[in-house]
Amino acid sequence: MSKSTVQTSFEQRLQKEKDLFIPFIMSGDPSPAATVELALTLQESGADILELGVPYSDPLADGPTIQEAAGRALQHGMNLKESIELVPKMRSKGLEIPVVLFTYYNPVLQYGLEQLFQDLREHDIDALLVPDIPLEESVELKEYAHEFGVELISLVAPNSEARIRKIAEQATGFLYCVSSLGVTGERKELSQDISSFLEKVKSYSSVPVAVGFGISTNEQVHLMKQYSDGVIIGSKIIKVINGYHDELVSESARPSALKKVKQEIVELVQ
Amino acid sequence: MSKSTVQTSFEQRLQKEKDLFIPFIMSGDPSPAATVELALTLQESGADILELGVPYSDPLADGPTIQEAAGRALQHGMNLKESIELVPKMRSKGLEIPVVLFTYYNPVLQYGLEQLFQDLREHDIDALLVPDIPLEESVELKEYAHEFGVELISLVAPNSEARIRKIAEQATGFLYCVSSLGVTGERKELSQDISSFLEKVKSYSSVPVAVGFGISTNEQVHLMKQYSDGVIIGSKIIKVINGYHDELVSESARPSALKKVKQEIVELVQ
Amino acid sequence: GRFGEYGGQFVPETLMAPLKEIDESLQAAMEDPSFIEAYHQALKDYSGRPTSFTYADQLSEYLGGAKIYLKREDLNHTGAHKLNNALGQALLAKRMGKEKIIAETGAGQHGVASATVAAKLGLESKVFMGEKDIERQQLNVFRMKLLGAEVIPVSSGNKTLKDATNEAIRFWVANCEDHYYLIGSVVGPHPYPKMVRDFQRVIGDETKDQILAEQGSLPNRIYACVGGGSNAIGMFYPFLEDEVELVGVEAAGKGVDTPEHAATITKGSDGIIHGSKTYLMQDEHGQITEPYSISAGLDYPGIGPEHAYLHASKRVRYESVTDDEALDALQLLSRKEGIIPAIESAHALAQAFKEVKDMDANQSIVINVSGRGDKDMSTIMNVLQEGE
Amino acid sequence: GRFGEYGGQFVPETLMAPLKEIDESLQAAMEDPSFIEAYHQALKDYSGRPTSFTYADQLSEYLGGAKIYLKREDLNHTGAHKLNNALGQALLAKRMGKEKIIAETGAGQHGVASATVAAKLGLESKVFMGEKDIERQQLNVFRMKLLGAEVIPVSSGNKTLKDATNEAIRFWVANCEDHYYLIGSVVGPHPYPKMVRDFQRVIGDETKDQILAEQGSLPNRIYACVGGGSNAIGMFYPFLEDEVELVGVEAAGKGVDTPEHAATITKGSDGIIHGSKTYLMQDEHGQITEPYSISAGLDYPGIGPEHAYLHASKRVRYESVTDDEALDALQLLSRKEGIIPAIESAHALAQAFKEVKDMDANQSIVINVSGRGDKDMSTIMNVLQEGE
Repeated sequence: MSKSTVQTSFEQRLQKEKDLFIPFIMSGDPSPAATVELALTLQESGADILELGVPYSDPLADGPTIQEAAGRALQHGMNLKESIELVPKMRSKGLEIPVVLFTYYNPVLQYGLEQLFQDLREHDIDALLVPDIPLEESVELKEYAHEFGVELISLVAPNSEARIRKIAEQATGFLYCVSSLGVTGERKELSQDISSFLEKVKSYSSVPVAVGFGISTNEQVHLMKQYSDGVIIGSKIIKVINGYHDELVSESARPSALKKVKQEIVELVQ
Repeated sequence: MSKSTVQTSFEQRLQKEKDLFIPFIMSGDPSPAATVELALTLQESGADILELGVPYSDPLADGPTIQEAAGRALQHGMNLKESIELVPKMRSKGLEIPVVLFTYYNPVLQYGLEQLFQDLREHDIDALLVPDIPLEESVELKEYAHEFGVELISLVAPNSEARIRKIAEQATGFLYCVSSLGVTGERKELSQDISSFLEKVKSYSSVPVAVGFGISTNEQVHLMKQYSDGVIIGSKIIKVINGYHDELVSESARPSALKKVKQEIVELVQ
Repeated sequence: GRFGEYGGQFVPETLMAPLKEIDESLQAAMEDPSFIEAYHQALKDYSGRPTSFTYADQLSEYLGGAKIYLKREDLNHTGAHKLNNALGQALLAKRMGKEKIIAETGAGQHGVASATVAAKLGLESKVFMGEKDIERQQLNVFRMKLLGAEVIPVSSGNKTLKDATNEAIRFWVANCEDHYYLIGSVVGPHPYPKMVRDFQRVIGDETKDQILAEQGSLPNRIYACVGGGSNAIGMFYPFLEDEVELVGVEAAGKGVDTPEHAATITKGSDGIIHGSKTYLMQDEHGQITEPYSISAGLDYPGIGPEHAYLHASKRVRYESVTDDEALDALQLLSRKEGIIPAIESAHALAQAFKEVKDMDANQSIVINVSGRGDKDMSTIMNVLQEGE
Repeated sequence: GRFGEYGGQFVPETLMAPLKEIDESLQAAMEDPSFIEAYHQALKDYSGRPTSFTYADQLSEYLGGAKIYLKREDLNHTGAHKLNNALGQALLAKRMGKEKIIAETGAGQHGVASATVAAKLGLESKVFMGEKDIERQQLNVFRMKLLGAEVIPVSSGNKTLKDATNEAIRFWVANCEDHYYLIGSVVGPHPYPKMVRDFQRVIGDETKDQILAEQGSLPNRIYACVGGGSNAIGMFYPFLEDEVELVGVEAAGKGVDTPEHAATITKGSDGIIHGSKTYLMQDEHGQITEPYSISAGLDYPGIGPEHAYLHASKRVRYESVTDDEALDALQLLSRKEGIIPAIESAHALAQAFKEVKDMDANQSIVINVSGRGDKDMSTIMNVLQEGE
């Protein structure tokens, strides 16, 4: 693990290393302006890290909820560049938690790797998560990440087996543990064997270990927090937001909708 | 040629051996009663031999006009047995010319060969023509024909070539010369080479040589009579008859329709 | 030109000359090694022969009883055994100097095969097809036109195969000087039944080699469907002298006790059809009746005269199978072996499936899969979805 | 797992384990003579290989120029080269102890091939298919169901092939423990592009033997169409080290200067699709765009990574052909050779026909007829009749 001796912005901004709540929202869903406000609402709701999704035409790792959110965002013309440009707006309104940009690799390639990391840095984005880049394909990204002081978030899955140690040992920022095989989305039951998997991951990792994929109830949140350092919640939050779609789009109705979003999220994670 | 020394009824009834007019009608078209009257009308119009067709479901050698006549007759329930039974009715009304029954071979097989020839004899039918029995398949028919004193009429075609002599030499009754390749039906032009073909046929035949297939105008009739001993007219006559279909079916309108038929036919052959 | 009392040349006088010409040309061709070589070369390089011989392991296990082998005529170019014959006859036509061929077709399979070989050999082709069949088989009509054939609608009679055949013969009578009539099955006047058999026996010849290579012995039984009967005779002929039970399977349509079937041998009687003495379906007056089968290729009121002979001489056993039984067999083969057979071939399969269970595991049978089922998908889809 | 800079494994972490399992099993299988034998035995006894090698004499004469040979993948069981790969992978799945396979399909050809091999090997199969394609290809959907496959409608994205592939991958991510994902072309993450190529190289291997037997020398050029590119790579691979010009032909749809085409190499750029780095059609933001071609089999926004490499290294020349040119070529082959090719294959034919006239009579070319055109009849009928 070749960690920089200088603290990254991610580490600086992360207020704690336990009991983390990491929500996922999709840039531009339901509108760019709403996304900025939603980021602040999530911070107010107790979010420790914000995972900001970039919509993609072919989101291989995502279930229907996030696919549909991406579809809506794409229809509004959202893209990687505009997604990045949302973050300074969030910061100027008071967002202090670390922001992880979540994007598939193809838009990154088109954007240009160096340009991307430079822009991440310049736009106060602290980390990058590319769901279709496994460890073996991440060399180039890692080099840029190191150069620009951006954390590259890794994923580890129950079937990563021999690779769990390798992935966990080189993880930076936090380590994203996939709770079960499959794509993102709500699940009624979470895998039984998750505790031993998480034990193993934690034993190798020097950064917080958060669990994602399928967490959608307060009960699941509490269960997962027992075994890990935090929870990542995506599809459930997208659903909550989509419940107030029209109000969030409307500038006048937005404040009251944000309140209701906050209330639902607090109930989910408290 | 193994001709019986006793004269057959065909020979007895045939009044001349030159300048023959041999019309074809379909039994049961437009009705059995009309067929009987049409036979007499044709005799009055100068017919020397009557060719009486039996309708068949699959008339391979016939063109559309005779196919359709067969179709109409079949719809009225006409069949080989009933066709045979028409002839005594014709005779009782004064028909004196030889009658040739024209039928495909399959109905004959179902009827039974011996039964058929016995019935032909008993019903004053003088000859049989089976268009799908070439010389090579006619052995059995010939034996019965000889036994029952019924003439078996043979066909010969321009492409019979080496077989022309064989067919012509064994012909009985009259020899049916196909004017051109093809099925029955009117033709605008008759084959150019027909005169040399007919010359050849006549040189081998000891019975009258008549020409059929495609004769439909007075001009053609006269042309063919120059080269042969007579003409067989089928499709054209069927058409004339069909022109008065409804009147011929009606008992009251029939006499005047028969007069018109007679007039047209006389104009055709005189 | 006879098979016992069956066969012959019951045709208008005008056809005797062209039939003689074909007979003589055929004999010369069959004795000419260069013709035989060209025929076999075309089968190999163009039609994909030898066709596969597939051990149906899943099906054999599922049904229990004898081992089931499938002769895969479905893998021929254009999807059925039809091409074996069409290629042979078209090569003969070309050798005879004829530049135009005519053919009849029912569902369009032989029409497609004829149009195909005509294209490949640079011949003109006319295909006679009943108006009712043209309506029902628009895709095959289009396929023939794409191959350059002229499709001639036939409006006489019932406007189906029998009438198309009549009309093709009529056209040929008038145009036999420059046209060759390419008959699609072992029917018609001599020498057609013999010729088509000789061009189809490659099926049985290959099968014999293949099963001997596979198990070192001949099969106990062989099954093939019979409409006109060309795939069956092609399969059976090389085994006639062997101790192999041969089973021909006709279409029982909605049942042989209903008026709607095509079980010529089971329910027909002696007669003449399309120039040949054989079994056929007819009424008491000798009028040929219209057959019925879900399978357009078995929907023929006659049967090849050699089959009539093989039935009369008891060398081949003839059975019949209903539409429903054939559909079941089609589905079973699809599901167990990944082969969707033609609905024609499914008749042979159905009879074999009925009988194989009573056989021993050390016995074996061969079923001729005469064609592929792609052409039947619409029909089957409609029937199965109606039944749902 | 790379072809130059192309290929790789750009997949969610969860798929790394099953990909590794496949890679290891594949290596072991390919070194096991009994596996190789079973694969080749199945190709021969079940799929009808070797497929024919046809000298297109009529066409060669008509066009003038080089001799034209056709590799007849249309004669494979189920009508295209697809089965070579499906059989190989299904045998591998069975060897790995997987009893369930999943597959994606566009027009249904690979779906039918997968359902077919699943039936033959006694495996369960699920085929993912876009709802729009299900609507357009009802007969193939029915065919798959008849073969026992479960067809799973995909309603995400544009509801076509790309989305079906995404959905199949998603399902596999969640069910990789007992499911084998049978990819239909030389696309996807390592080891798929290599594996599919190795199961398709039988096309080129046979072609090499056949042309050497025919003329004693290699051809001057070989043409194959390219969608994902499996038939092309299967044909080209054994010739890569030879002095033979190789030409891959993409679908130019309504023209490469319109938005409606599928000419990935001609108009695309580097990127990631379905787990692999390759050329693809995308907008300036890296969103994958929907391709268009009259041919459902070429209508794919990516291309196999090995083709990207062969293009970059200039070993293979890539050209593109419009819908109209392909339709003309389809008609010409039908009329001159009696072979109705798949509209996919017609793209390769069209490019060859353009170029062959400028070649010498002592030169020769081979065109891969990757599939038969039966499946395209409705499409072609509609297009040609509209044009009338």
